[in-house]
Amino acid sequence: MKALFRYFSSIFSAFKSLWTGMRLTFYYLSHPKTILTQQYPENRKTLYIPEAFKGEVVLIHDENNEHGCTACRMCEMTCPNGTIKITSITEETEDGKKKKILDEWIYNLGMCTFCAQCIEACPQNAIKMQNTFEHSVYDRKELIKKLNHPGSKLKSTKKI
Amino acid sequence: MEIPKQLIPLEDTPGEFVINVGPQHPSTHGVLHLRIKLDGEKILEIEPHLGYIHRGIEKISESLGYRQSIYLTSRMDYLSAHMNNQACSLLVEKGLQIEVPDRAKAIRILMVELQRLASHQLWWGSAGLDMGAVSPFFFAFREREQILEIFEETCGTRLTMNYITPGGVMNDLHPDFVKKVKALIKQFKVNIHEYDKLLTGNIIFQKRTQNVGFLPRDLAISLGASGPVARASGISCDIRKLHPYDGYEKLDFSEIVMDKGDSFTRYLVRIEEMKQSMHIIDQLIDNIPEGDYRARVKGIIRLPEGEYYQRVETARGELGVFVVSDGNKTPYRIKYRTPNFSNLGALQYIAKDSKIGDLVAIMATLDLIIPDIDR
Amino acid sequence: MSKEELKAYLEVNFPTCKFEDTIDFPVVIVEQGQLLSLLKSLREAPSTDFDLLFCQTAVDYKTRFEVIYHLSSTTFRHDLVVKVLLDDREHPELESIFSIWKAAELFENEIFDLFGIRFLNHPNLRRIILGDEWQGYPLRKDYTDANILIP
Amino acid sequence: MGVTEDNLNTFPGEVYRDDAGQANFFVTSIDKLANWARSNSLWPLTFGTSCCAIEMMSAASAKYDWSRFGFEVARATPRQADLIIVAGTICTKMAPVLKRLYNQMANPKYVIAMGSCTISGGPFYYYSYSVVKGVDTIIPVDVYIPGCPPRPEALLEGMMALQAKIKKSRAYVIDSPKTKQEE
Amino acid sequence: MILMIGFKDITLWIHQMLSGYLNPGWVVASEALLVGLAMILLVVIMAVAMIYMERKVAGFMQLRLGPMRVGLWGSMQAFADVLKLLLKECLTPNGADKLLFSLAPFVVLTVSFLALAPFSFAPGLQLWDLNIGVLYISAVSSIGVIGILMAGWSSNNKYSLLGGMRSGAQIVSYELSAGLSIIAIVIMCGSLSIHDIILSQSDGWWIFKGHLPAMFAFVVFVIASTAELNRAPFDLAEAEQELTAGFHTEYSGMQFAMFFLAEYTNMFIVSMVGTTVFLGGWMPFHIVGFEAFNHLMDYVPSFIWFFGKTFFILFLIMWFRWTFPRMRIDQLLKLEWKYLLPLSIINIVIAAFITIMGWHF
Repeated sequence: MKALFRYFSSIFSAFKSLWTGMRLTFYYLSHPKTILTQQYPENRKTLYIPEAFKGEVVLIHDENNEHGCTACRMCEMTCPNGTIKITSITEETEDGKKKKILDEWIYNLGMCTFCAQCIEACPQNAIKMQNTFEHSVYDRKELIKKLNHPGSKLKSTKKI
Repeated sequence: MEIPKQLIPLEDTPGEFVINVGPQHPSTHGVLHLRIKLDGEKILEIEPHLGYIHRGIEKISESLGYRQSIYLTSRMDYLSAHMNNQACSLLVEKGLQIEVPDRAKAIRILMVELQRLASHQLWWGSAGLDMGAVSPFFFAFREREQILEIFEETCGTRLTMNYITPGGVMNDLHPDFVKKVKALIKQFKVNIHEYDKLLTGNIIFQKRTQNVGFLPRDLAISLGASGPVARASGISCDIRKLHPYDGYEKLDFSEIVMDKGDSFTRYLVRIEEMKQSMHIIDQLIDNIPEGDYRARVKGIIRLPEGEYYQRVETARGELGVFVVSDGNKTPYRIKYRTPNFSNLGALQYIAKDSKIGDLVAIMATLDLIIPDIDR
Repeated sequence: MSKEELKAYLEVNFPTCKFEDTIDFPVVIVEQGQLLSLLKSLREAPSTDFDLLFCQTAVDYKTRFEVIYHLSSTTFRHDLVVKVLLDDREHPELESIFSIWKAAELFENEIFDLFGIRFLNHPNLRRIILGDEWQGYPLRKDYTDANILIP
Repeated sequence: MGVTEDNLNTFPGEVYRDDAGQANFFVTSIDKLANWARSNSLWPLTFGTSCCAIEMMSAASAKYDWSRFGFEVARATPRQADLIIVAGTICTKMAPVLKRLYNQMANPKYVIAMGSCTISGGPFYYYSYSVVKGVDTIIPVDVYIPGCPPRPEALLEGMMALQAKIKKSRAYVIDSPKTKQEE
Repeated sequence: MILMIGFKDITLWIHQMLSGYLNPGWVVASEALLVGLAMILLVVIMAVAMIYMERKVAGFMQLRLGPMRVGLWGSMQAFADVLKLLLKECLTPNGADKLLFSLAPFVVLTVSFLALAPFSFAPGLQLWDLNIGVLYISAVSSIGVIGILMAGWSSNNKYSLLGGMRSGAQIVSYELSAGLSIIAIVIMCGSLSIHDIILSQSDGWWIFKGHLPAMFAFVVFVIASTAELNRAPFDLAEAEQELTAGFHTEYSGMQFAMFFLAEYTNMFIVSMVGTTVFLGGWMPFHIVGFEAFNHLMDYVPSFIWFFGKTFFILFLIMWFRWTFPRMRIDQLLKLEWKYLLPLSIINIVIAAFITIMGWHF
């Protein structure tokens, strides 16, 4: 008789355990408030991307189109996977000293892994991480960007 | 591109039937390739083939500086990114005898325990998914997304954080870090009972995992298994207890050791570990010491000559970083002793003459991360 | 057993091996011939009982290879590092310790694949990671490959 | 590439040429209907090698929920999938497997390269001996999504860019039955 | 009452209109054609509705929204899927057995269409009133297994072979308890024909009238029919995690769409059988004592009753899928042979005893 009793009690406990699982999913079905989907394209305006999110490296330009990069190439050396290429031209300033001026700040977004070691290594704090994330492209060449705006020149350091 | 030899099926000896649980398979969570010899549904022999995600991180680290190769480690076991970075940072700090400020230590433990919670939640979701229940996957991601948002605000990225560096942490905590963590813990304490209702209590799940895939204690030791897999077979090998680091000795938390050793016990050990992690976070979240979050470290790190070994308890077991340094700025040789590599060895012994359904159940509770195996 | 007791025990049983000390573990350097007997006794002796091989790796010192075994004991909680030096660079050979610890199977497969050190009477020695068509052994210092780009 | 409707027009125009190589003259209404159907029911293949696969999973999870676009039917076999999201590093040993999967997929098939490892080899471009430097050396890629790993919203934005690309392209009309060279 | 327009006089009107123009042979042919088109239209509409319902129910159960962007609230999603599958390339693997490979989806689909014949959706709306209705349905729906085995064997893929074998074992064994649970009600009702079963429930549905054995038979029926459909928690044939996609691994495009459509049609058939046999077909819900309440119920047109109950059983089957993990093959067969079969046999004995003693209402 005990086997028969165990047979039916196992069936009963099986049903009870299945029912608790079903009750849980039915609770979530019947309470639409618990849905936590953020509809990405529609909520584009109210989307909260934290300020610290590392989306893209950007050369900071102030209002009169000046940046702080002195082409010292510290960031290029600390970058673990060589995504930054800096070319500079040497120029004669008025008192005869040779001075390096930034020509092109090439940044390959397709190779960058957003580890932010370049920002830590930059002595002039000329670059920062922006939290934009929409970079998908159809062509790989569009990912290689020139960060210094055309016609921008070095910030005159006397002010600081 | 010719097809690698392993993919061309061997001529099947009569009665035996070799299938490739191939590189692209939903239940291998990555690119593990198992060649399984079957007799009907029963598994006779399993032969793992690795290398489909072997990126040669150890060879790359030999030509990168210490600070640069640390961030590569979070690409190995991406579900314990903080612990990987912590292992290398501790090793560099032991080499250069740097004293880490208390605030940095507390932040590190908080981040590591949050990462362990997030990793166990994703494991629980994908274990349910492997057994065929689709809904647990979405319940698991509910809390995991909140943890990722907390990481995002402080460390800047969601998954492969480059946050713990030699000397402390990259930047200070976000102002409402404490508020969000408290809200998360309060909510997850309630929701963890849902985990029990959905899977632990479910009779089908219990039948699928109980008495399946026994890992006896001495086999687990001889295989070098570590983490929840070993603790489910009765070995107490929690590095946070054996060789405490970063202030773990001051915290009181219990090490979960059960000794039945089947898939269901491995499942229960991880559920209990989630509760322990929450217990640790509760103790620390209210009294994070003040002070600066990072000690001064030179730009170029040069470890004095010699061999260093640093062990850390990741979500999957004991990660050991073994560095041979000859004094200049790049390490001479780095060896990452990863937990999944040894836990994979256990798969061949556990899953012998079980069914294909059991193989999926065993792999779900072994919780293997394949880039951690191939490095 | 603490480091000193371990050193004393080993000096008594195995006089021919040298000792070193790193920050973490006591190190024992042993010849190739004596390796298997030393490890077997460390495993079986009740006073040492090293039942956990948690890491086995190799290092290429350009002139010689060095295979390093990290042992630990789950009962006494003490650790030990055993090193073997292999001078022959063309066909480095070593006995497999799969008979003592089952973990060695995957470790030795990986070392064979990345360093080229053959292990005798290994149950299933194969190039587990790189596959059989791969020429050369990547983790050797003298490994050159067109695929590797230097910035 | 922002998401608003207008700046999607920067897309360079027709993409697919049909089998015989001629470009059809204009997008007929049948093409519009076919492209509407194809772009709104892209079934991804469950193919994830490393960290980007975890971000793909969280894109499928409840918070970002790509089932709103109809992507959630993730087929495990290449036969029934029409989109392969290459998420994670592709090594030289994995390359022939990926090529074989791509060949086994039924036309019209699309590829999204997700993450720096697939676009250019990312952190493993230099010094690594076994990583394929960019997936487009193996299979033709439609949309590149940089990031390591890219956010779930970036993945959704990339998929919407793919949808826009499909809507603008010619319907892929199979007029001459191709010989099925099947691995 | 205008609501209760009998479908009988519509069909009669069509019959007279047709026989006005054509001679009798042509009339039967054109009526058959008309009926075939009506059935296909019904199945396609129901399949699209079920696909949408499944994805929305799955979404809401899993804290997410389900399809939203295609049409209003994602309503056009199923059309997009079906249209895309139509336009995809149909591949046949190299080593496949060409004939069987292309025949399998048609076998599976035609079988599920065959089983649609004897159902009565409303008082006059019945295609073909067989006197062995219920027996015909379970006989025809068991031929579907041959199509699945053909698909599994012919696609030259180890996974699909395993999937085919598993689903063969599963469907054959669950036919038993599904049939036995229907027999329990047929004993009480006395006739096999669908029309008589529904008429016998005019004073109360069998699930209430047959009290204990009928309720148990209903539970066994729902479990067995979920297993027959290869749906979770019994979806071992197409277990995604174990056998990638089971027997239809190698099918793509329209051939896969046929398997997809056949699965949903079978789901629809199984829930219609459940509705007709247990929940009283198109009979409104009557409580013996309350005449006013019964009168109120009659206002709801009968086919609304029928489709409402069918969608309730569909919801039950979907609810199982999104809650339970999958069973292993030996547990699945153990459940059938050791639990469901003995209990349904005992249930039949009790049902027979009750009908002899006349205790059912």
